[in-house]
This record gives sequence, C-alpha cells and structure tokens, in this order.
Amino acid sequence: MLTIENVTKSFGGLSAVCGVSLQLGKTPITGLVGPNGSGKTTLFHMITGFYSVDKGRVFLEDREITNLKPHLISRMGLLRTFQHTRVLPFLSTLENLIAAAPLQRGESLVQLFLRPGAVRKDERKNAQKAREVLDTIKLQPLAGELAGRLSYGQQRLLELGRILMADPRVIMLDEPTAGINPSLVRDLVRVIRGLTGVGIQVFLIEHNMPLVMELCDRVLVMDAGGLIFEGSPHEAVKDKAVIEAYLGKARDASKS
Amino acid sequence: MLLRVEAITAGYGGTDILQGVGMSQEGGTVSCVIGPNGAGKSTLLRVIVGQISPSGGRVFFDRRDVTGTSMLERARMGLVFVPQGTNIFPNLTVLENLEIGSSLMENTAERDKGIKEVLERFPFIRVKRSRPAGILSGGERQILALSRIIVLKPLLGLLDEPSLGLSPIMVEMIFDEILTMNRSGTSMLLVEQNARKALSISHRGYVLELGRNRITGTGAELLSNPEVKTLYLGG
Amino acid sequence: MDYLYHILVIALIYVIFASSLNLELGYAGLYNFGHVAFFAIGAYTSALLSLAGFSPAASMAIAVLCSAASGALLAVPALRLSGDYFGIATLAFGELARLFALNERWLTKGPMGLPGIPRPLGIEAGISGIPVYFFFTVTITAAVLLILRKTTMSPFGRALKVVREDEFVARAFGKNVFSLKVRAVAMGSLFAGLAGALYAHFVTYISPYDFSLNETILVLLCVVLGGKGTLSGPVLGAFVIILFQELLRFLPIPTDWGRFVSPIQGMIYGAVLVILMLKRPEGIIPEHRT
Amino acid sequence: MKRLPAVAVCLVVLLCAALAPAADEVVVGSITPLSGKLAVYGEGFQQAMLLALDEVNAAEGINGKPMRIHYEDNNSTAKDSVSAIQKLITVNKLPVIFGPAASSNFLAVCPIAQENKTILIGAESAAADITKCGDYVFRLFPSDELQGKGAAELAVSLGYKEVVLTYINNDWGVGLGRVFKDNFVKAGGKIIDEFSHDEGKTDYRTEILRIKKHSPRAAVNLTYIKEGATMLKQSYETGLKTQWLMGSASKSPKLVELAGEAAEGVIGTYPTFSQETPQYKHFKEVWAKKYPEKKVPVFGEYNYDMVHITAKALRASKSYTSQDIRAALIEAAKGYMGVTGDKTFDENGDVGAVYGKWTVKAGIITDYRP
Amino acid sequence: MSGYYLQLMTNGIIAGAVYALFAVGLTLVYGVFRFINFAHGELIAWGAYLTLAFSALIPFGAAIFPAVALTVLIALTQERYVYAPLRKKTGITLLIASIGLSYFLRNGLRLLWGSDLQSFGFEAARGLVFFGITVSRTQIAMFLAAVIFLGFVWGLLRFTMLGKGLRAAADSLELAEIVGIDMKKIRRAVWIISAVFAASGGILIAIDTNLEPMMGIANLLKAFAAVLLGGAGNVWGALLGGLFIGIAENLGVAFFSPGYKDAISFALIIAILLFKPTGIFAIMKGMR
Repeated sequence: MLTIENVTKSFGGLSAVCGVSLQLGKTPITGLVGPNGSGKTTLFHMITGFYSVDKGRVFLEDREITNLKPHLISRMGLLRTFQHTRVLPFLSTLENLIAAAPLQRGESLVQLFLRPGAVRKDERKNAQKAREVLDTIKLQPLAGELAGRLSYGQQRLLELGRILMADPRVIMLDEPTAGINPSLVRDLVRVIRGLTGVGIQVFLIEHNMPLVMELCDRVLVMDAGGLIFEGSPHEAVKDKAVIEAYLGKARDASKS
Repeated sequence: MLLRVEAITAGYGGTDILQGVGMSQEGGTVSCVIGPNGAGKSTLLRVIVGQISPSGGRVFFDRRDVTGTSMLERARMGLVFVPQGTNIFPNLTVLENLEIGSSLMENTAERDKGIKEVLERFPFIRVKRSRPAGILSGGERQILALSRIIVLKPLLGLLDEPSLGLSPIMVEMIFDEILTMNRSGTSMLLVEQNARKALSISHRGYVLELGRNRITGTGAELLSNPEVKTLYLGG
Repeated sequence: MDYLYHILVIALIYVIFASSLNLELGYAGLYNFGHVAFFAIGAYTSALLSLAGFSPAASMAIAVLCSAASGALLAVPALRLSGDYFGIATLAFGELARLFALNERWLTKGPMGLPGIPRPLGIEAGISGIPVYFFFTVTITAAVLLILRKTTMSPFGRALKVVREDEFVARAFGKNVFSLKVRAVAMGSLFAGLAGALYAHFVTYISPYDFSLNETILVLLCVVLGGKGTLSGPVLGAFVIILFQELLRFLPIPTDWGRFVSPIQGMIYGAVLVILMLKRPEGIIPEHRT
Repeated sequence: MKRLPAVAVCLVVLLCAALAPAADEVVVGSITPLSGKLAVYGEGFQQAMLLALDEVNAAEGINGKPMRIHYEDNNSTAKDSVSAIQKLITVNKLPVIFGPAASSNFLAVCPIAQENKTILIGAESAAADITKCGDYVFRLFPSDELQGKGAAELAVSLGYKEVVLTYINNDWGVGLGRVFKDNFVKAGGKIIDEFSHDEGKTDYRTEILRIKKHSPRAAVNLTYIKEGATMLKQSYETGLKTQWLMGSASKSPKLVELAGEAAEGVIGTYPTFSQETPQYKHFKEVWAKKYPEKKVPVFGEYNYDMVHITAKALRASKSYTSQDIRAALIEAAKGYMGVTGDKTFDENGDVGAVYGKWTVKAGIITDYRP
Repeated sequence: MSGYYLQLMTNGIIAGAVYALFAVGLTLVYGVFRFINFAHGELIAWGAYLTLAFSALIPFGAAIFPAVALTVLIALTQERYVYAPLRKKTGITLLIASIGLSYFLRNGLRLLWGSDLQSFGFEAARGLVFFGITVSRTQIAMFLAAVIFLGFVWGLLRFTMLGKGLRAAADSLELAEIVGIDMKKIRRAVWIISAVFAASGGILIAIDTNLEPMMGIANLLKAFAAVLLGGAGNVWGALLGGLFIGIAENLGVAFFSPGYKDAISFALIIAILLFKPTGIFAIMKGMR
C-alpha cells in the first residue's frame, strides 16, 4: 500500500534519514522502532509531506506522493498523528472531530452561500459520523468539553478519533502511548485493533516494546538514519544489532 | 549525600510527568537514569537544575534544600547542566562558547587556565577556536558542551543524553571524557538511551517508567537484571 | 436627531470595518496592520467611479470587488510570512497605499481630496439625507453581520480556527491552509472595502488623510477591546470607541484646555491597548467563556 | 456587556445637558483644529477670536446679550470636521459657523453648510474651489487665485524668468502651486523643475539638492512654517544660493525663530493690509495687552475681523435665523474696514485683496521694498 | 552632474548612519526578546524632548545626560511593567502592546509639549565643503556619533563578557539561562543600549532639524526597514541596512517624486520580506 524507495533527508550536512526503503501492506500493523534520534519521526514527516524528500520516492498504492503538499497527501487517505498531542484546545471535543472531516463542502465560500442545502446535509453527515467516532473512542460524555481540558490520554484518544473522521486508508501514529496510563493504553490498543478490522493499514512509531510485540505483526528497526532490521517483533528483540542499538554495547571492561 | 531528590511530582501545563520520583547520589560518583521514552528522565534533570519547579517534593543539593531556588543560584552552587539538543551557541565562536559556558567562574585566571586545558586536550577544537561553533560536527559540539564541566569543575554535572545521535567512535570518546571528569572530582548524573554503556560506567542506576521509580541498584546489578532488558525490548 | 444618526452611521461603518478585520485577526489569526488600505481602496474606487458618472450603487459594488481582489493579490505573496512579519509587511502596504493616494494626483487629486461624492439610491447629500442613509447603512450592516455569522459558524469558519490554532494539524487533515487564508483576507478586504465605500458616500468627501495608520490602530483597538474571534466583540468595540470619541464633544472642556483633549484621548487608547494585552487579551466578550 | 447600559446612560445624560438651551446668549459655532497636526495654528486662531469676542462683549455684546463662541475640535481631519459641523447644526442648532482651517477640511464641510442653509465663514481657507461652495459660504481670506497671481507677479517683477517650483504636498500647497504655475507661465515665465515635498519631514536635503542641481536664480517655495524653516536652514548649510520666494503660510516670526540667519533675505507674498490704519494699530495694541508674551499668530488678524464682522451682522440682523443673518452679513461687510482691510464680499462670498511682499531683514519680518 | 549624485550619496550615508543607530537598538531587542518593539520610536522622540526640557535649566551639553538617563528609565519601566509580564506570550501580543505603548508615549509628548514644532535654537551655519561636497557640522557630528556608537556596540559584543552573553542570549535564551548567564543583567543591558542609542539619535536629529511628536515614528519605520534588510538580530546587518536605506531614499529622489521618499523604505520592507525574509545582508546569522 505504502511504498518508500530509498528516501534520504539531511539537515545542514547532518543526514537524518539515509536511503531507507520499505513497503507497507503485507501485514495490517507495522511497528517502527529505534532509539531516539534514529530518524523515525523524520521519516514520518517525509512520507506525509511535512518535510521535503531530498532523494528517493514515496508511493501510496500506485500514485507517487513524493513531495506533495501535506493536505493533498492527507486527502488521499494517508493520515497521521504527531509526537506531542496536538488537539485544538479551544474547540470542543466534538468540533475537533467534525473539523477533521475531509473535503467539506462548507469550506468553500461559494458552496456555503449558493448550495446551503448541500452544506447542511454535509454537516449533518459529519456530525453523525463524529458521534459514531466518539462512541468508538468512548469520549461521548466529553463531547461538549473544550479539548484543551481533556486529560493527556483522552487527548491522545481524540487524536486517534480525528483520524477516523477522515476515512483513512493508511494511518501513521507517532508514539501514540507515550506518557499515558495503562488503562488508557488498553483503550488505544482496542481502537487500533478495531481499525485493522475495517482494512486500515497502521504504521506506528512506538517505544513501548511490550505493546509493539502485542500489537504489531511486523516491525522495522531504525538506527542512525538507516533501517537495520525488518521482521517479526520476536525476532527483533533477539537480533544482536537491535539489542546494541537499543541498549548500547556494554563498555569494554578493560577501558573502565 | 551530594544530591537527594524526594518524591518529586512535576510536569508541564498541568499534566504531571513525574509522579513521586526519588533518587540520591554520593559525592564523587557517577549515576545514570534510564528508562523508555516518556518515562520522565529529562523532566527529572530539569527539576534538579531548577528549570521546572516541581508541584511536589524537594531537592537537596550539597546539604541544602534548593527547592525553589533559581537556576542561576544552583549553578553557582556547582550544579552544571548540559541539556539535550541545543547545547552550544552556534553563532558564537568556539572560544566564546567556552568563555560564556564558564562565565559562572569569577576567577578569570582560573577560567583561562581551564579553557587552555580544554584546548590542549582537544586539538580538533583548538584549530576551530575562532570559527562559529555552528560549523562543528555533532560529536565536536557535544565535546564542546561537555568542556564546560572541565573548566568549571563543578560538584555535579548533569548530562542529558550525551551520546544521542553520535557515531560509535564519538560515543566512546564521550564516555571516556565522562569518566575522566569524574576522576578529577566531579560527580556525574546522566540520562542515557544507551543503557548498557551508561550502566557500565555508573556506580548507581535508576530505572524510571511512566514517571515512577521502577528499579534501583548499582550499575552492575542493573546490567544483569533481566527486567531492564524487558523494559527496553519487551523480553 | 440627525446628529445621532450621523454618529450611528459612523459607528456602523466601523462595525463593518472592525468585523472585517476580525475575520482575519480573530478567526484566521492573521494580524493585518495595513487593513486601512482596503478601506481606502473601497472608498477611492467607489468615489472615483461615481464621480466619473457611474451610478453610486454600481460604483460601490465594483469598489467592493476591487478591494477583495486587491486583498487576495496582497495575500498571495504576503502569506508566505508568518506572525509579526506579516504584520509589518501589511503595515508597509497600508502606508504605500496612502502615499499612492497622496501623490498620484492625476487619479486621486492627491491632497485636495475628492469632494461632492454622490450618495447612492438617490439619497440626498447633506444632512437631510442622513436618516435615509442611516437606514441604508443599517440594512447593509445587518446583511454583513448575517453573512459573517453564516461564514464564521460554517465549516469554513471552523477550518479558519483550525488554521489559527495549529497549521500543522490543519494540513494533516487535508485543509489547504494557504487557500483558506487567502480567502479570509479576500473576504476581510471585501468588507473593509464596503465600509470604505459607505464612508466615502456618507461623508461625501475623502482625502488621503482619512486613511492613515491611526485608522488601522483604531479598528485594531475596536476588535481587541470588544473581543476577537467573536461576532459581537468588534460590534461592541466599534460602538464603545466611536461613542467615546463623540462623548468627548459633550464634556464641558474649557476652551484653553482644548489642546489637551486629543493627546489625552490618544493616551487612553494606547493605555487601553496595553492593559488589554496585560490583563484581558480576550477583550470584553471573550471567545471562550470560562 | 454590563458596561453597555452605563455608556448609553452617560450618552443620554450628556446629550440632554448639551441640548439644554443656553439662555440669553448669542452663540456662534466654530470648528477649530485644537488637536491634530494643525493644532499649532488652532490655538492662535482661538486667541485672536477671543480677543475680538472680549471687545464685542465689552461693547454690550449683541444688543445686550453676550456673544459666545462654541468651539468644536476637528482633530485637523475632514472626518471630524464633518462630525463637528453636523453636531453644531443639529445639536446646537447654530445658524453661523466659523469653518475649519485647511482647505480640505473646509471643502468637506461646506456642502453640508450650504445644504442646511447654515452660514459658514472661513478666516484662513484659501483654496480656489471654495468660491464655488454656494451662497451661504463666505470667507474673509482672499482666494489662492489671487495669491497665486500675486506670487507670479512678484517673481516676474523681480525679473526672474526661470524658477524652480516646489510646494508642500497638501491641499493648500498643491492648489496654490497650480495657480502660480498657470499665472507664471502665462506671464512668459518658465518652470525649470516642479515637485512637491512632504509635510512634516525633518530632512529636506535631497529636495534642496534637486533645486541646487538646476542652480536657479530663484526658487518658489510654497510651504508651511516648519517645513519652510527646515528647508531654509538646510539650504543655507548646503550653500544653495538662490532667491527664495515664499507664500503667505510661512510668513511667521516662528519661521525666523527656527531658521535664524538662513531666513534672511527671503521674499514672499501675502495678502496684505495696511499696517498704518488705526484698526491695525488698535489690534496690535490690544493683542499686546491681552497676550503680552505672544506674537500675533498667522491669520490672527483675519480671525479677529471675522468675529467683529459677525457681531456687526448679528446686531443688525432682524432675527436669529440664517436667512436674516446672511443678508445682514453681506450688508455689514459692505465697505467694512477691518484690520485686514476692505472686507466687502463679492457675489461668491469672496473678498478682494491687496498682495504685499514680505521679507526677512535682520531677523525681523518686514515689508519688502525694492 | 556626478557631483550631484555624490552629494546625494553623502547625505544618504549620513542619514543612513543615524537610521543604523536606531536599527541597532531595535535589532538588539528583537534578537534577545523576539518581538518588534514599535515603541522604540518614542524613545527617540522622548530623548530629544527631554533634552529640550533640561536645556531650559542647564547648559545644552549638560542637559543631554539627564535626558538620556530619563529615556533609559522609560525603557526600563516599559520592560518592568509591560514587556516582562508578557514574556511568555507570542510576538504578536508584545507587538500590539508596544503599539499601545507607542501611542501612549507619543500622545504624552503632545500633552506636555504640544504638537507645535520645537527647536533647540541652534544657529544655522554654512556647511563645510570637501571636494565639492557640502556637509554641515551637525551632519559630521551625526556621522561621527553613529560611527562611535556602532563601534562601541561592536566592541561590546565582540570583546566583553556582557556582549558575548547578549549574543548567546540571542542564540538561545534557554541555553543562556542554563549556562548561568545573568538574564536580568542582559535584559537590562539590551534596554539601556537600545534607549541610549535611540535617545542620542533623536537628539542628533533634533539638533540637525527640529523636534516634533511624530519624529520618532517617522524614523522608526526607516529603522524597521534597515533591521529587515540586515536580518533581524544582526547588528552589522542593521548598519548595512541603515546605510542602504539612507542611500536608496536619497538617490531615489533623483528619479522619483520626493513624495515617494518614504515609500522607498516601505517598498523595500515588502520586497525584502517577500523575496528574502532572512534579510539581504544576513550573510552571517546570529547577533554580531
């Protein structure tokens, strides 16, 4: 579904991602792991158009999306979350969801004034959908609350819900569980699993290894801007290169 | 006890990242804080240096309760912090970075001696001393940032991810330097992703998870603790 | 009470002007410090066309479209800038527009200004026409506020707020941030132009001195004082400011104190802006009630 | 929101207070630039008017009732001038209003006065267009048409065939510059270069250099006091040697005070009146008595005359309606010899003028005598 | 007519040097505090007016000192009661607050001294002629003062710990605090330098020409253009930018109507922001 060919990105001489190729679609949930600074988030930014790609190409199904504008990429069904929560704090939970619906007719001034009926129909449809999503992420009681007042974990759930509003085909989650408590992690896992049931591809950056092992069918490991491993999570934790990337080499005793 | 942190609760904008973390460090030792992302390691360091004021708990340094004192005051007491990411001034020259980095030291003769020492120890810095620090490579930047500790010789140096994004050779070098600094009398507290390496040079290690203390022990104990590996790799 | 009508017409013109700025500043988060330029473009276009023999109503319509078009034209390049730089670039544009009006005498008669601008719909010039003009302005203001209400409460308004709050999120959800902002500026300029045209035909005389930086600051104050990002905020703000200005006329101020009035008024405006930023940046009517 | 009713109450209370008829006075309105960029002049106008008013009231006022001038500030802008006149006409219901300074402001209000048959009198508005304002609009200051002609005649009479022309970029400067150019060219003169200069700048060196480039024998500079002073000073420093010919708006002791030696030898035109008349001597005397530390401001004499003529007309008027006052005003002015000379109105409400020439000699403005 | 253009150039350079003086203050504030201080212009005007006030009591040369000191006090008061409480807010909030302050201070001037034109009352003097180029004594003083002041800032930034601290703060406020730079001192220094430069420039301009309440804002917009040309936060850029603006607007008058003299700097502001938002002369980044 998502194919990345040999993409490279460097910032002022420091290469952040270097010649990474990968393909998504063989399994419903793919994990991307690796130590801090290994280039995972940069890779996400490049795929979703937030960073330009220096070299290499990105395809969504058969269409090349390399260096397309982010909003065009997201309209094609490739949705993402951000590493830090980014709900719209001054909009209500429900509005956060409705606002995320793609290609709303009411966003065109012409349609807004010339086809008010169609716009209203759109709105009703989106509101209905938002309520369904609220059910899925179990935030119905907080529909009218300002999103900024939700707890951190609830905001994470809301972000996931926002993605669902956009009829995604591929979603990319950047550390969805970082810093949230275990019971909400369960909610998140449930929602993510639910997505695969309706044929959505999930690609996630995650540091919580137990979670990765539970959730992912396949895992990619990055280190220092390159891909160092690809395979099942169970193989990954036994791979020597992965262990070294994660825990570091033990220091030579003679030196210390 | 050089540093004692008691039941710290702290975070940003209302959400508490740290939930009752405690730790302590003897003078002259190396300690490290490890743990998965989001565990609150950097936040802990920021609380210790005074960049974030905790909503609960106390920080004692050098037999004094420093909770609530300013960063500047703690720095003057001998608490030197090398943050992650931007830790040098890219538009100042290398030499100016050293001067500014050690501006806490009022004795200028001593300071100049320290700077000279740094320049002698790291020839690759000496040759670029009049160039803007922004042109340095990642490893050179890290060395330059660490040099503050060499010049200032503080009681405690706090390093946030000193090996992040560096090549293996540079990582080795950084850890060598940490040990050297320790030998010259500065206690070191590191937050590290490179858990094995950090533990292997530490007298004591603290493993955090989700803002709480998970495991505590000597470096060697933790190195052999299977739970540590599980935390990182899910076992 | 022709005088009261006169004040109300001026206040309503500022209601439109402030609301148009609010669309950019309050909803789209764009700090346009050259907004007076579009007020001027509306005023001059309408005045020149009607003086050249077009019907005043048609002139106003053309003027409004001209303002909208020039707003969009400015926005396309200027929107590459963010925050305070956008503010400075628009401020410079506003001053350029004024200097153009001042210096291009073949077109605008320069500092002589344009007197004798006819009123639309056969409304008489002079005071006898004021009551009718008042109802004309009320109708237009009501229409503008209705349109703005519809616009800001629509998915379009919501999308603007998303852009204002977080451009990254907006992009990630398929919003064409650039296009949304251009549309916001174009629409803001359209209504600013309308306010300008209403002003020109009401006062029946315009000159470059009517379109200085002070005007921008005055409407900025209306918006910030009333409460940005709300429909009623700028309306309230404009009324408060304009009525305050007129009220000063009624204070029994000794003649030799007269020269202190305007400086004190200016100091009050300045202090109000500062205090608002310090104590109540959300204005009298806050967008988010707490 | 709670504040809105309070504001409304204040408005109503103040409106009522203002509407309460002031008993037993005869009130005349005045739109004066008390603030804004013309406030420099406004205060002087006001003082001159007050001087005349004191005399009127000392002489039993208007048939026993004191005369009062109700001042409205116009912030030196057209918009506020319009607000002010609307208020004077509709709230204060005054049949006679002294118009605002600056022709652009005057032009903005004159259609309103005409439309409402309210008498509008200008003491210092010079624009030629004002002639066409209508039969309720009068002015005591001669039209630019005359001054432009006068300035052109001055240049010609001094033997300057070619001049550089610069004028301040505002309604007055541009208007006068146009009339000067028309008349000068008609008289066979040639304008080598013509440009406007901005109001209120501190640095006019580039403009001076542009004049210097042509090395003209004479440069006509139609400008205000502070711009004029700055330009004179900077041209003196630059070593520009040319004969400056200036207009009436810069004829002020302030110009000499600011420019010092650089103002020496400047020649200008101004609508003149004899300083030998008893009226003028009387004016000088009372001015010095009332404002011992102040020099007579620009247009002060015109404002003084304006109040006296109006008082004369009000005394003679059959009723306090604008129609009657208008008739009385035309009658009162007929052959009236004020401080500023003969104030007889022509059919357009304009007055004639004699153009004098002023110059600066030893730091004092005096009449120019070749 | 090359003498004519040379003379225009010379005048442009002198005017530009003074713009640079204002621009440096503006750019320092921007570099360290990250907001555009609209009220900078009022420091210019207040410096001049206060000198006028004091020169009524004491000799002119002596009057400059209390005037500059009071201007500094105004700047520090602004910082204390307006800018410091808003430190955590966005640049726009600070910009609006500074617009408000500018309005407040400007009208305060008008209240105290009126809108009338004022003058220090120096006699006009013939300029000196060098190689056919005429320069007045005041112009020479302006240029020298600008050069000395700018040289002083250069030395300060280059050689003193305070200056290095300033540059460090401009690079990263957070790191500057971490390494133990006394931020209170830095903030104070920025405002003092900014106010001293503004006031001195204002006094020089007033000696050269006149005083009027709008004198600050008129020069401020030129200084803005200079700052933008040079790249915000860059002292040398501000100097080059100031010179460029001075020369451009002076030479421009030879080709356009003088009515567009101000327009040149506005047009430059727009052009720079659109085509090279980092500033044309920002060859070197950071504060230098």
